[in-house]
Amino acid sequence: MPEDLVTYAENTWCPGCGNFAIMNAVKRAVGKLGERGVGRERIAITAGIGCHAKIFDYLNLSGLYSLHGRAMSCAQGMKLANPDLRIVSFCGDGDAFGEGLAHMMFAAKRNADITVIVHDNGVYALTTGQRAPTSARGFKGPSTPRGNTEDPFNPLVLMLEAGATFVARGYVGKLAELTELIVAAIEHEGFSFIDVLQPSVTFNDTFEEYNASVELLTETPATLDEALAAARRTDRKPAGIFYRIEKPSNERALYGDGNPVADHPARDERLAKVKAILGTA
Amino acid sequence: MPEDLVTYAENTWCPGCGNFAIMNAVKRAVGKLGERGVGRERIAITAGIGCHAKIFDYLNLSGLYSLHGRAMSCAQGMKLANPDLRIVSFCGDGDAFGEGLAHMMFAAKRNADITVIVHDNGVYALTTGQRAPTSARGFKGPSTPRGNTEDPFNPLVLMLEAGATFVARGYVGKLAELTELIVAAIEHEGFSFIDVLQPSVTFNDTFEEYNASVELLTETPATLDEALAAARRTDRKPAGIFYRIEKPSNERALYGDGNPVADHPARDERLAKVKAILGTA
Amino acid sequence: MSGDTFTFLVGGKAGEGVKKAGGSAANLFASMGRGVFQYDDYPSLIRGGHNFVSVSTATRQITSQYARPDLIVALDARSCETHKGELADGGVAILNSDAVSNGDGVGIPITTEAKKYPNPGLRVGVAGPAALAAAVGLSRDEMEDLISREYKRDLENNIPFAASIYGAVREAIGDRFRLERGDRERPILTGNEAIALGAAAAGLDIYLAYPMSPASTILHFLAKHDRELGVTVMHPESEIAVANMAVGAAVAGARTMVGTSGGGFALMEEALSLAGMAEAPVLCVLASRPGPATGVPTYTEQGDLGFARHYGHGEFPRLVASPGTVGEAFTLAAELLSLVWRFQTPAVLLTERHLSESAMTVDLDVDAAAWAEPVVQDGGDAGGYLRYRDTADGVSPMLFPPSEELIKWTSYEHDETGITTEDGAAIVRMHDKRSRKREALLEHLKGARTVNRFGSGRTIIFTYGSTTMSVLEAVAAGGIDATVVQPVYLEPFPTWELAEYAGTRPIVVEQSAAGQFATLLAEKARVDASAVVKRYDGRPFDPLELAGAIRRAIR
Amino acid sequence: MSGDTFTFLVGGKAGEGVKKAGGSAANLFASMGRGVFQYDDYPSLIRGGHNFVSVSTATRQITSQYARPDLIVALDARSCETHKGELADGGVAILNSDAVSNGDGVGIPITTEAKKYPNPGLRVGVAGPAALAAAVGLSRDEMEDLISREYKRDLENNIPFAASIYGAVREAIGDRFRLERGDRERPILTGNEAIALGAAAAGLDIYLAYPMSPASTILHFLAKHDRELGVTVMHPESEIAVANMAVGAAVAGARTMVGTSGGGFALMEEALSLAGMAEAPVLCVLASRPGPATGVPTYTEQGDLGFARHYGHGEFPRLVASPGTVGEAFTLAAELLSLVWRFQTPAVLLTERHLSESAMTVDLDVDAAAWAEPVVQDGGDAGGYLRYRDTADGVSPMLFPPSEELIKWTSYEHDETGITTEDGAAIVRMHDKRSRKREALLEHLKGARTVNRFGSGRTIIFTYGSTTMSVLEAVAAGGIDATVVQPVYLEPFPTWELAEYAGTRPIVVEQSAAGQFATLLAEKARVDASAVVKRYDGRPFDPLELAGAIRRAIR
Ligand SMILES: Cc1ncc(C[n+]2csc(CCOP(=O)(O)OP(=O)(O)O)c2C)c(N)n1
Ligand SMILES: Cc1ncc(C[n+]2csc(CCOP(=O)(O)OP(=O)(O)O)c2C)c(N)n1
Ligand code: SF4
Ligand code: SF4
Ligand SMILES: [Mg+2]
Ligand SMILES: [Mg+2]
Repeated sequence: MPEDLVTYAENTWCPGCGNFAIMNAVKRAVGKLGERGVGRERIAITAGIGCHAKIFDYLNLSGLYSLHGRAMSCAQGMKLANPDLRIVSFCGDGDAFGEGLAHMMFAAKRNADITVIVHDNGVYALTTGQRAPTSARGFKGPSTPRGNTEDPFNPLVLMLEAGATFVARGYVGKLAELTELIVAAIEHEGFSFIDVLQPSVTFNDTFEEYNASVELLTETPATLDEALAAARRTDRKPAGIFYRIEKPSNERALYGDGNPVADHPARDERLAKVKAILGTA
Repeated sequence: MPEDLVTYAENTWCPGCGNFAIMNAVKRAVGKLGERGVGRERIAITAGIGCHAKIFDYLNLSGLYSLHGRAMSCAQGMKLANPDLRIVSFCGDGDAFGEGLAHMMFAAKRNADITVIVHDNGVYALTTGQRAPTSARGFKGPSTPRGNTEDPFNPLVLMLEAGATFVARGYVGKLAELTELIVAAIEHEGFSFIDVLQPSVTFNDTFEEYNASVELLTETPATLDEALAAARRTDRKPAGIFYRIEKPSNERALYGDGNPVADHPARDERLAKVKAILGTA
Repeated sequence: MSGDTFTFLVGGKAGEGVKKAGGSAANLFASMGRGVFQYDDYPSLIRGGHNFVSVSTATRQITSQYARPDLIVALDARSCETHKGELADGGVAILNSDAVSNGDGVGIPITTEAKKYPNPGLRVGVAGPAALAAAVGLSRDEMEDLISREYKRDLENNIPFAASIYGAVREAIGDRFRLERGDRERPILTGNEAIALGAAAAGLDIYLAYPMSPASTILHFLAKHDRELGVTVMHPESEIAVANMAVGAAVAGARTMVGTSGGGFALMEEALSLAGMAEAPVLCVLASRPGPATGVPTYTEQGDLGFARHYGHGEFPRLVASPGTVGEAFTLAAELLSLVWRFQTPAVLLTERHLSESAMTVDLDVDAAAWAEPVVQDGGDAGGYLRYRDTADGVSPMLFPPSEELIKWTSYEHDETGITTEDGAAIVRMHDKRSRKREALLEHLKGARTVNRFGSGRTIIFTYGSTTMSVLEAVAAGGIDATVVQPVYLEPFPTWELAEYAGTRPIVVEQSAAGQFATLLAEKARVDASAVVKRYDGRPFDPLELAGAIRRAIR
Repeated sequence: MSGDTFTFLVGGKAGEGVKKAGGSAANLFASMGRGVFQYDDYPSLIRGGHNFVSVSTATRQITSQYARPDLIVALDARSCETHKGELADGGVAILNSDAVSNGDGVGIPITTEAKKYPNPGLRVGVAGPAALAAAVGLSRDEMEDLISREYKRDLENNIPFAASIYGAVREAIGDRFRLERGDRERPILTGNEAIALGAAAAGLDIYLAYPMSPASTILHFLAKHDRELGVTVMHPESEIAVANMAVGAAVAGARTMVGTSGGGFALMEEALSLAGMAEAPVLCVLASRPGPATGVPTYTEQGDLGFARHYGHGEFPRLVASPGTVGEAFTLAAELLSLVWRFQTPAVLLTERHLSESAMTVDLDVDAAAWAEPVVQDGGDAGGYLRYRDTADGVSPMLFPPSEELIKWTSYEHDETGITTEDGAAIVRMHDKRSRKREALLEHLKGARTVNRFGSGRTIIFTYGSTTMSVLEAVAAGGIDATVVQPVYLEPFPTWELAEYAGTRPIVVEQSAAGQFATLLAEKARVDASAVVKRYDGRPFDPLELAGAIRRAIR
């Protein structure tokens, strides 16, 4: 586990928070990717805003600390600019399925080649515990003191239906498996999504529940229907890779093997092209 | 068909446009609802921006001509203010599944008691034919002259998965059935969604294709899974009601039989409550 | 303790009950009939870090925290480290000796004491009010009363714990800071609570918001009191949803307010423009924090002035006002809700974190609050209802469904009915109607109180928003012979009230790096500052430091 | 035909090829070496309604359409009705006699002729250039050449159809409007094409946009020429996605531009503030249309000036400039892209529908276009890379991944590395760094051309943006002895260039109901207008009417 993956930023997560495990898994995953030839200098990250997003400051990786709900849009822009980068976006459940839902759905639809790791704690933690899109009906938070009146979204189902080509669920209580999921997601070409069950010990402590209900998938479901069925299970919480298919990524579909940043033209070259269009060449 | 449902606004849809049939169906549906005790004065409408949205000017019904992608948000606000109104929102596929996707998903999730009629022509028509979220891969428009590189969303599937309690598909070539769908949708308490197949004769003329492939559902699928299966069919385009269940609407969940506008307090009453909280009563 | 002003500071980790301890102290002072100002300082995190609450009190109304406390209770090492140098002359620091070994002050083993009971981590905060009670001379019974009022749960553990701290402090410093009683017990409110209650007093029906510091506590407060007040509260999926739902709610007849901070306000711009075109009455609270972008979420700044004054694309009557004190926040929220209903255009109540989240004792005249009433169709109009009837003052009567009439609200340019038009003359007509409405609003404001003046001293000091509280306290504490001028309305800018100052060279005080308020004054009122005293480190001014800066500027 | 200025107007239903006919006329004039200005007028609909194109030409550069055409070709009854009163003295109207029975003009059965061929509905437009060719004295061969160049498909039907119209017109009016040749054939570009090519000339890598009139044609043009130019073009799900993707693309090293109109710009505000904080170079084109809200999508107005100048919450260096002509649109787009890369802050190219969608002949010095270059880390920095290195001019060198260095861009307030801070001193430090960057940008602009002056006449006329074209033509056509002053940069506002006008009482011309530009001049430059000539019916000024208004204002 490369210790140099940590910056000098003071860690302010609550003791026992599930986010620590996600950070550990990411550090290990980066280490493994390094062994496989993807150096940390080729990995760039983005983050939304929330407790989860503090991982941006803690990780010694380059990137952009974005806005609430926009991390995955910024990530797509980075990838579009330089497809040689591996982009990992850290989002909260509020980021990904509230403020930024449309960006997630479209990233999946167009198969943007980014990895989105959702720290799914079922709550808006940093803003002191309001209900999130993944909060259960009845959840009490300061904006819903009598209880949430909405049913939660199922993130896996939404991403599967939107067209994601890699869909997984991880759990902070299963660090080794989570590490492998992250490695696989980053290695996947196309839109990769990992919903990480991340208890917020302060606002939504689901450790016990998840320890009892999370169960590793023995194999990746063979079809979209099977993946959906697994994602819908409520008796148990399957974890692992639910779905993985090959499909051209958005960037390849747009410019094949091109690379806007690497292919940036020399000035003369570009001016010649402009003149050609003007008919004044 | 009540002729007084038409305003003096000049109709500027292209001759042959599928929007005419939607307007006819709405007029008939309003007539039928009137017979069943829901007068036109109790119906309020919103519209997005696009060719579809011009229906707002043409229909002699009160409401709000909203912004691109926000008609369903404005509609939810209207309903929240006065739950005695029946709110019908006219959206384009660009409105509903592009700019306004998140609002649609959340309206379904929280079961807001509004009816959304999507004029699904698979194109951004009013802005001269760019690809829409429902455009096929390969679709050529001015923003994708070499062809759309994204696969389309399936609106029915998204709405089913988001939690819509009434999901239907209509076709402008089946006017009587479309009329019935609209009546049923408005009568349904909770979020009602009708995806209307609406060929744009100018930018995406799908009349022939739909005439060949649209097929009326003989009955409403019994389960969500069956509804999804029907929605996914690509060989034929089933039309009719795919799904309909009972569930408390967002407004009822929030305030039961209350009505913010009707219950608006007298000043004295309100001031007494403020003083009570201040402890200065 | 300068004069009868006394400042208490309690610091510790987030999650240790620091905020609660500060609030208890504030309540104690208020119950003595004293004026209170409570400032909470906390970083954007949930557990750990460093939180402190500073509560200043006097027998008069007091409008700022003071940076140099008379009594400090430091629950952890960091608090001790951070605040040890801040003590006022004659002040005392009570340090948790379990956390600090060699602090300069009275060491009490607070953690050791707390560990005698269950959940010691949650209990340490109780040491704050217990120590304070001892230091200000409450009897043991009075102290127990205080703890019972403030900490309703788990009293069988809290009381003995508090008693041990009380005893230790009394032993160490006696009742060193005996405080006089004030004239009358007043409610303590934060700015956000005042805004919520002010809007409620004006007839608010619906409050919509997406959580964002420092506006969130309006949402929390109204959600908590929704049934009690009869206000419907909802937290939708985003600020865009909030703002557009609000327009929908307003056109259906509900008095509607929304609230957010800079980033969320940015997302509401399009809907505010919709409200401008549709002539829909929507009030938006913009509670600022340091920007740009995510900035510094839990601190204060006045960096959004220009942005706030220019909300929404296109031309329509804009209305922006900012309260100078918590009491004014109440009045102004009611007034603005009433104005948006009178003039059917969106308005912004601009405030900053320092007002939103600071608490003070207030004298509220609830009965004087404005009441929001629509201008309604009187039925006498010939030819049916026209949503955009072209009236003399540009204000068209309202009507809400259900109605037999056709009521068309729209985002497109339109005719009087509300049907889309692209005709040149029709476009001009509606522009002119909206312009006349702006004129009517301006005329109304000319007859209203749009600028506050405090004092009548020689030195003229301009300020606005929450900084007003700092300036007033600085002037009082520093004995500065000044007139403080505070424009409450910022758009339209009340130049008519400021004409007398054109050509003067006042001192301007604001919490902005760019000096936006000074620029506004210069541009709109041709009042050029002789000096601009700025602070933009996220912290509110300290009145004594500010008084010094003002004095230096006068020289 | 006043002087050698000639105006051709073709009108008909949307879908009849009116736009194409107008474009063909413009190309014809340009091929004669003449100056051309083409104005397209169309409502927001796809088929039907009333469209017209007005093309004015002269042997000099011409910068406006004229309202009174010399030759009208009316393809339908509505065109005939609408334009019949507009003819210039000596002008001729050619009317489709199949659509109008008793029009005042030369009746030709255009529809009947078209029906001799397949798809008559699409063909009628060809009558426009055919009639024009006859009227301006082209030989039949030249006419056929023109049609072959302009309508490449279906020539076997278009040529005989055109010939019949040509013959009929020649018979009726001869070559009444023989036109002189000009000096040199120039390219014709719309403002949007000029912006697209200007940005491309500066090194644009990525263009992102969501369709919105009148900005859409930048998207369409670049999408059409993407491979040719080597620019990646993408149309994402919303303007919010566009703007945030743009920030992402920029921080990964791509020269990136986005484009939209008022409503979409409103949605981009938060991301622009992000770019301000992150110091990410993003250029945004704001092509205005009449507002507020959806407004009047296909017409023109300058109602977004205040909104555009105050984009994004919080304080950061803002940069807004607006081109006065199509040629300047090219230069300015390149210049702004270069400036955002030099100063690492978002900028806005503000324009209006009148420039975006009008076309004119241009003299472009492509080789003089600015080139966007990042300020890059020179490697000589000790202590590793710091994204927000606190430099003297506030500009920190850039570096892009992949890199061994740690490159942290952020929306939070931060230290030099880019790690979040809530420390007061650190907040001040970054505010000061951004303030120095604003100063550096200001210094740069002081050395650059920020204000255009045309002429040196007695009357001073201030204008900006696309209205510059109208004013220049009005002054030329009206023979007004004037100096036209056009601030190109609007934020920072180039007061240093305008000091000489303080206290003068110029005439201000703008397309706004509120007179925002006049207010800006008064507030920033203390230039108070003696008269503000406004037009806000969605239509651009006619130069002759405007000249009249200016003359009345002078008196
Ligand atoms: C536009 C905008 N709206 C609101 C906020 C305030 N805000 C910050 S984080 C957050 C949500 C946090 O929830 P989540 O994404 O689930 O992250 P968590 O803290 O639970 O990790 C919100 C609403 C913001 N920063 N920006
Ligand atoms: C914020 C915003 N962005 C873009 C536009 C421009 N616009 C108007 S309608 C439209 C899309 C039309 O597509 P759709 O919703 O499918 O309606 P249709 O015209 O096909 O009926 C767009 C992008 C706008 N009005 N507002
Ligand atoms: S509040 Fe919850 S999510 Fe945030 S750091 Fe604490 S435990 Fe983790
Ligand atoms: S462009 Fe298409 S959708 Fe629009 S009116 Fe014409 S046919 Fe209908
Ligand atoms: Mg969360
Ligand atoms: Mg469409």
